[in-house]
Amino acid sequence: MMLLPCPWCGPRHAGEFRFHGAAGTRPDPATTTPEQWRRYLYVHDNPRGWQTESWYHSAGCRRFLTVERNTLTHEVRSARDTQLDAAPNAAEDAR
Amino acid sequence: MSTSHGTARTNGNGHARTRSGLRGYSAWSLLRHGLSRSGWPRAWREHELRDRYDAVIIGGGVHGLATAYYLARDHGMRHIAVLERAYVGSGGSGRNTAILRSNYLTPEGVRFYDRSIQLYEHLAADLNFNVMFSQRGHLTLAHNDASLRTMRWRTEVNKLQGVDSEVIGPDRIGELVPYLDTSAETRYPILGALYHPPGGIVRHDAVVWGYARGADAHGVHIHQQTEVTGIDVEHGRVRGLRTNRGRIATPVVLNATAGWSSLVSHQAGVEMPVQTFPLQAAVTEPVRPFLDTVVVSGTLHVYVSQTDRGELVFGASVDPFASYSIRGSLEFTEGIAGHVLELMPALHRMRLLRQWAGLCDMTPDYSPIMGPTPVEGFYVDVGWGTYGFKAGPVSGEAMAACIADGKPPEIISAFGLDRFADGRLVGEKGAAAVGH
Amino acid sequence: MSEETVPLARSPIATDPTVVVAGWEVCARVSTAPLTLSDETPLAKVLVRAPFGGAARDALGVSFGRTARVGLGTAGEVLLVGSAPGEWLALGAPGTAAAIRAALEERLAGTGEFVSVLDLTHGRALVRLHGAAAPVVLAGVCGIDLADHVTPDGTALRTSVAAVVTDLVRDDDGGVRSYLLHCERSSGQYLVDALRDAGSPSGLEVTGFRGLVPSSA
Amino acid sequence: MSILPTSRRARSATGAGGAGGPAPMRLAPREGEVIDRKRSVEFRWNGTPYTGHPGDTIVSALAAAGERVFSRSYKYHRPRGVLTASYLDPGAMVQVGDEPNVRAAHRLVAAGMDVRSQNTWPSLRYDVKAVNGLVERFLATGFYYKTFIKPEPLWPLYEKVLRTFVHAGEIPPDSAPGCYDQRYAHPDVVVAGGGPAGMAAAVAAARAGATVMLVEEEHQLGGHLRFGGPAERARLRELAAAVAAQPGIEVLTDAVVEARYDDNWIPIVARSLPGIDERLIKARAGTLVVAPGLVERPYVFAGNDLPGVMLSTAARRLINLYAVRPGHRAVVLTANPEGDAAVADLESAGVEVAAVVDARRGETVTAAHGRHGVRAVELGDGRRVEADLLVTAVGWTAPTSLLNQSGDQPVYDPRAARFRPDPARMPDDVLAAGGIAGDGDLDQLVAHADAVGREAARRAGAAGGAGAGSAVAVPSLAVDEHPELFSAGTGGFVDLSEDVSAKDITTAVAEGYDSVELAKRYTTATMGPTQGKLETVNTVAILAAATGRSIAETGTTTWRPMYAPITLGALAGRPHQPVRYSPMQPWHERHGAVPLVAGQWIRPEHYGDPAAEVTAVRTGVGIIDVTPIGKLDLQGPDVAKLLELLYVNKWQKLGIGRVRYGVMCAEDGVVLDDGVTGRLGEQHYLMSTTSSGAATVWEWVENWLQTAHPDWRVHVTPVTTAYASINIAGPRSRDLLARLTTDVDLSAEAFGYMNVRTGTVAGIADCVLWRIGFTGELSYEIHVPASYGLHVWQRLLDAGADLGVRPFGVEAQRVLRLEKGHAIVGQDTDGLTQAFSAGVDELIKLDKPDFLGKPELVWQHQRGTHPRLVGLQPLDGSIVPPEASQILDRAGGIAGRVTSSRMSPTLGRAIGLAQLDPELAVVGTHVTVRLPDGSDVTAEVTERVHVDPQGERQRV
Ligand SMILES: Cc1cc2nc3c(=O)[nH]c(=O)nc-3n(C[C@H](O)[C@H](O)[C@H](O)COP(=O)(O)OP(=O)(O)OC[C@H]3O[C@@H](n4cnc5c(N)ncnc54)[C@H](O)[C@@H]3O)c2cc1C
Ligand SMILES: NC(=O)c1ccc[n+]([C@@H]2O[C@H](COP(=O)([O-])OP(=O)(O)OC[C@H]3O[C@@H](n4cnc5c(N)ncnc54)[C@H](O)[C@@H]3O)[C@@H](O)[C@H]2O)c1
Ligand SMILES: Cc1cc2nc3c(=O)[nH]c(=O)nc-3n(C[C@H](O)[C@H](O)[C@H](O)COP(=O)(O)O)c2cc1C
Ligand SMILES: [Zn+2]
Repeated sequence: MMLLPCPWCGPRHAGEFRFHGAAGTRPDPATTTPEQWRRYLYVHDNPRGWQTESWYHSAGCRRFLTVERNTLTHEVRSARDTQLDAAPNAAEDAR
Repeated sequence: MSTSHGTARTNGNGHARTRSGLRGYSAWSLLRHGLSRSGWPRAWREHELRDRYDAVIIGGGVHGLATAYYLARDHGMRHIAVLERAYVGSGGSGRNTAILRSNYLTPEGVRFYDRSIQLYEHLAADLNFNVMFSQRGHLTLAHNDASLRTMRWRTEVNKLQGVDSEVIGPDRIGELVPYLDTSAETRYPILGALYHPPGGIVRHDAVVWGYARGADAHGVHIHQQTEVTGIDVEHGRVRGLRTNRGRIATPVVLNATAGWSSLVSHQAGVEMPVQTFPLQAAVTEPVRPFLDTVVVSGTLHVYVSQTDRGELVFGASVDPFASYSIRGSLEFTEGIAGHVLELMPALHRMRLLRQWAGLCDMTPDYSPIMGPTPVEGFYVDVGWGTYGFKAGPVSGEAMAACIADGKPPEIISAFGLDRFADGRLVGEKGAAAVGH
Repeated sequence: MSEETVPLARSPIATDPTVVVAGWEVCARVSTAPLTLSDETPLAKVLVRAPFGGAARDALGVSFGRTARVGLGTAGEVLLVGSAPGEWLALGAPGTAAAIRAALEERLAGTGEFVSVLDLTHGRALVRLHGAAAPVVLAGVCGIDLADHVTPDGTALRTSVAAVVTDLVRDDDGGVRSYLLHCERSSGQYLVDALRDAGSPSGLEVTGFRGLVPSSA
Repeated sequence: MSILPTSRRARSATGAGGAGGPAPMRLAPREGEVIDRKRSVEFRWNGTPYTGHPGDTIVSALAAAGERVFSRSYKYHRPRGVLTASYLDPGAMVQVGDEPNVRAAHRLVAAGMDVRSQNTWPSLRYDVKAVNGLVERFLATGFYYKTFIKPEPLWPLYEKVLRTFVHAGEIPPDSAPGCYDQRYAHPDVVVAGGGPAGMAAAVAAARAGATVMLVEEEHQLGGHLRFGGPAERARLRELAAAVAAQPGIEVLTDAVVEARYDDNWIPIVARSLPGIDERLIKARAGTLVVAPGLVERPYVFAGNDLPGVMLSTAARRLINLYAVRPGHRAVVLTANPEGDAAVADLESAGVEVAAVVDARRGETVTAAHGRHGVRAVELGDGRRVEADLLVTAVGWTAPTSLLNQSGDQPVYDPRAARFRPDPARMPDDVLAAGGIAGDGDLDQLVAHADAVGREAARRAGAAGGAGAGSAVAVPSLAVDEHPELFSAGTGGFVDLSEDVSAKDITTAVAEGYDSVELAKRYTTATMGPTQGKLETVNTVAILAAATGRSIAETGTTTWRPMYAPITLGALAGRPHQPVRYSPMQPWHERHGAVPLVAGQWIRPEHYGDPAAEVTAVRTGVGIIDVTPIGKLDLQGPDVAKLLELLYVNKWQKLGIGRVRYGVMCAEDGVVLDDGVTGRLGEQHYLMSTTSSGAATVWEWVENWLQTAHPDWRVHVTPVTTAYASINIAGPRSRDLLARLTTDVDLSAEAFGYMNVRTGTVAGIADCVLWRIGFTGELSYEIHVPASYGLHVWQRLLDAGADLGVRPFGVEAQRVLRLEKGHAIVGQDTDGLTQAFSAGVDELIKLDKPDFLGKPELVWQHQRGTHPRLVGLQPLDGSIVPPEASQILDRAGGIAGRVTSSRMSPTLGRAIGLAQLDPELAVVGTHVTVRLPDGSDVTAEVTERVHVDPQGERQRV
């Protein structure tokens, strides 16, 4: 299995992670229509090539990572801590 | 059902008989060719790619070819092309572990797959091509009470649909498969199993070739090395498509491309709840036949059968992440070996010869997506995941009817694309989620 | 059934024969083999959670992936492990968990950050694999590169060891390779069995509780 | 004909088989031989004793004794002998004791080995199934597909007969267990192949500071140098000395680089190790150097599979490594210097070389004749030469497998007459060296390999290897001209493992199976144990000729792992299947608990009499070990917000000291998990989950916190096994607990139902006590610091002896909760059950602004068509319908199913829960339940709670 470059733990065997798929956006539950909601539930990009997706380093730092990965070659272009992206001032020592 | 071929007939249970149109492998021809060892006709011919067809089927797997066969044979459609980017059977149809069964969980599923098994039972005669369907029986082992409960559930639903299934205990299991460790002291003790006698294995390539040959005999053009690169849609209607070998005008397009199907639907602007995951398989060197039954363990994620050549064919569950790679992984072979030895410890000196992978189009409810789409003239027969080979015949029959009549026949009415937006999932995953 | 009057704390790892040390039933065996495995579960284990890299980290003086020995006043010296981003594990002498917890809470109070401190002494199993051949044993169960230039002394990391999620801490002792392995308590016996299995070709022997090696040693 | 080369003769000369007597084909000691003549080894071949020397392979020892047939072929049961004298040899698969398919030309003889030929009956020499040869034309390609079609009912019988033809060894059901090991490794450089190129590359890489693994499939390093002449042997000594002297190289012989996976993840199987059968090394290498040399290619002509037809490398191996004379009178077909060298070696071994057929001069061989072995060879010029040996040296195949697995696509080079790697398509972390990369003399190959080794070290960024330095200039290797010699056009076999003939390939093409992939599958060429290493190029060449395409256009099939077949034992290694135990496990074991495997946990199912355990709880007091219940410690100011999001019910107002039951749904409204959560302090909560859901819920919570609400301040820590959890249940539970608790007021007023306290139990401080009940009785779930779990458990049993306390297991608990109508997630619900079908309608608060899965539940509620979870009681209370029994509607369709079902010891009748269509889900309705034996039973729909519907027993 490929190596995933965890921004915290360094390159680790992909078996240490759990794949959570392409991240979708949650519609506002107050106003959503069934069509919108079920798109969110069931329809995800399925590209043959680069995809931005979510991985959980369950056997390591236990952080959710946002990973750009090529679904054909398994090359990884970037891997970032999802939360640090969302809240940039949470910490400065993410390597 | 419109029938322009004078020879097309269907017997009482809907099973189609051999057509005189199909060049036969009769005893006479066999003798003649056997002695001369030459002069077998081509199983299917090569044709020029026309710029117009009445229907174009994308994907030369069992689904695409079977649909073409029944469309031409039973519905008299004339100008049909099957476009295949590589060689026929290069997708899942050429790389699956060839297990056939109908012991599903939902009534819709059981009925559907049972029809397919019936068609398989007569497929060799129908196609005049021995697909070697070996109905050796199929065992799904239960290692905990939750999966035993699911086995009972499936059994009861099966029986109500007239499908032969029963739950058996460790003693019977041991008799059927003496190599299984049925003692209680193992890490994953075998508590029971769902035994399904009609299940078995088939020579998968032969099914593909038999349908290709049959379709050809009914005038279908099979174009290998022909990749669809775009689909032309105007005013919500299919007009034609583009390929690496030129454009084709057509009012009807069927997407039967399994692992690639969301890419193809995307070309027509149709979104589908499909994710592509690799599924791996492996084969050992041959040993003398000792395993007469297909053995599956959901808890241990492994299935095993022995072919008539003596190899063991292994499969597991899909890879843990989405991918279009069919390179395979070491973890798969390690896992398979560990789990097989857990079940059958005596096999530790058998050698794994080769591993491979194929792409699976997974849907949220582990049921297929079949029928029309919002784009008029654009049909799909996808979402076959890890289980679609067994559905080839019934899908071909049903999709042919769907295309000919413009609406899905009853047997696939539960599997429409619209069920997701409507929240009407067909819970084959219900079994998966409970039984792991 | 035994009438126990003094409550005994027990590690998840079965041992025989046993002695009682600081209220814990521990292994009485003493091995002088060059490669040993000892049950260190009695050590106090206190978990700190705080933002990744702010004032709390500065107050603790240990960043993710590293260890340090830190004096905590009356709680004594602890081995402080940067076990994950925003997570630290303090290991101290048996029976000192409450004191460690108090000392850490006090030390972190000034940071103004959202901090929590939790005593996990009874929630985790802890063993030490000690001896020059320790990396050979670990190479049988764990995919991490244990070469000096990759994981030098003082490295902390979390990974899968024999399929159990484990904190692996390199904590050499007098220049001899030594690793602490820390996992969920209920998997402790299994982890030890897997290590013993992997270590038997290298002559691994079980020895009794060693306790923390102080920084002066 | 002057020479009759049969084993009969050789053996009759020595009288008693091979044992003891002089070995008729063994040569005088030779320089470079790998056998130890001072010692001998006895083994059996088909029951007869034979003698060899340490260092001999099974084949070399048998060949020395004059044997030349080692197996019968796959379909036609033709006799087969030595072809390659290496691991690949398709004719040398034998059974050794329990072990099938042993490579007899690679496996060393060992004392006492019981070696047998495979699937031959009654004997190797007179195999009855060889009659197949007569009907060969009918077993040709495609045969099976065209026959046995009708009559349909006969196919299963045909199939049975076909299966008896399987050509292979056997696995006895009681096969003795093996000993397998695995280890991880992180070498900077892995070198696949220990020939001159591999050795030179390894030394250069290690000199540059890299840690190197040098892996060689044969039993010694050296590659082709081992069976070369004096110059090669001298070079071998030199290179071997350099390897030995160079620190940083781990040499593995009788070891195979099996594959290359993503990011240089490389499995290496190592054999011949002390104490274990095999070890799988899983290496994550910086750089992989592929140096497997070249494989000699067989020539296709009529009779090319007869024993006595062998490759030049095979003849040279037999002569130079094992001092075995491969025959008496030879014809040599040569197209290259290696073939010429074979002529010299044969002569030096006393073989009469009757003819040298030089392909470079346009000469050729058209056929070999004989029945059990070669007797005569037919040459292109029509001459017929009597000989028992035909040695061919027509050229090479590059074993590009590892490179192709790295992304390379081999390109056919007509000048070299072989497919060659395309360096442009190789990833940075893979390099090729030696014969696979090109030709050249030994000096050039070594110089090239030296540069490759240095570059490999650099790319691996090895310590002293100046990882940052500039790229090493790797000289390019010349490619010599090799003749495109594949087939004489007279027939013969293309794939000896699979018995695929040249004719089969052309038949496949004629029938339309004309691409390389279809021809492979139709004929099975390249699908046998050698996986195309010997046969691919010949197959492709014949295919190309038949289709009129070029070899380059035709291409090859896909090379896949494994490089050499690998045992399941080595792949499995030591099983790593974690198990988890509660602190009370030793007690359970001592007290006869029947184990229940529940995921990783091993739990007591019962202690002998589950019904009595139920009664004990209803009438007195029982205790159950519920440690596996998931527990999450939640701290922070925003915990309530989190709970509000996770659960379908409301949490903002939960006071300190209170617990509440909650249900969680996924975003599709399907029930995910359930459990109680208690508030221990202002910002401190303890959440419980189902045992099987603990890990999922933790990840679920982390996901929402980290990706959707990073601003919420909540710390989540799993504490499942920080506590030993014990449920004390029954009317006397308060009495029992009171005896061990000093600092908690247990009175109903002070500590009511659905409350939580912390306190001391049996002298243990910091216990968490919640008053809740899954059993419907007055009960306390106590969570004790786990190290004291056993202590508290024992104290409870001691202290409650006079109260009749008794332990109960999971089965009694299942019954108790069923009597109370509590659903179990995953049993009474399934993967599509939304919350309104789980019997928790009152809990679901659709007026909350948001919670996970809410929109789906709003819609589920609006539709109202969902199944309901109901109670069920068969009218005949003695019939317990098995769980999963189906409930039928009036038309005989499926209207639901029994999800839980037991005999209630409390009520003395059968009770159950069921998922049921809404029309029937009305209390008092009678429904039909179909039992597994096909009979029907009528049951009444009831409330879910069967015992104590008012809940009076637990509110005391
Ligand atoms: C390892 C493995 C084991 C399996 N085991 C079983 C089993 O035991 N039993 C079972 O029932 N099922 C099994 N399956 C699933 C089964 O193989 C598939 O569901 C089934 O073969 C799908 O058939 P298909 O005809 O729809 O698709 P495929 O056979 O995949 O055919 C699709 C074709 O479309 C072609 N294509 C794709 N894109 C284009 C394009 N743009 N233009 C032209 N052509 C295109 C592809 O080349 C391919 O040949 C298994 C699958 C795998 C991978
Ligand atoms: N191969 C021959 O028999 C032979 C004979 C004479 C000359 N030559 C010439 O010598 C040159 C070859 O030198 P070289 O060093 O490249 O090759 P080599 O054939 O001398 O050595 C390659 C070695 O790699 C081993 N090997 C192959 N795949 C392996 C794997 N996956 N794992 C472990 N070991 C593996 C083989 O057993 C072999 O010993 C070529 O130019 C060739 O023409 C070769
Ligand atoms: C049921 C089944 C049995 C197979 N048996 C063999 C076999 O005996 N030998 C072999 O080399 N490959 C065998 N294969 C694998 C094929 O060679 C091939 O790897 C697979 O069809 C995928 O194609 P690819 O490797 O060209 O991508 C088998 C495949 C299937 C589906
Ligand atoms: Zn990480």
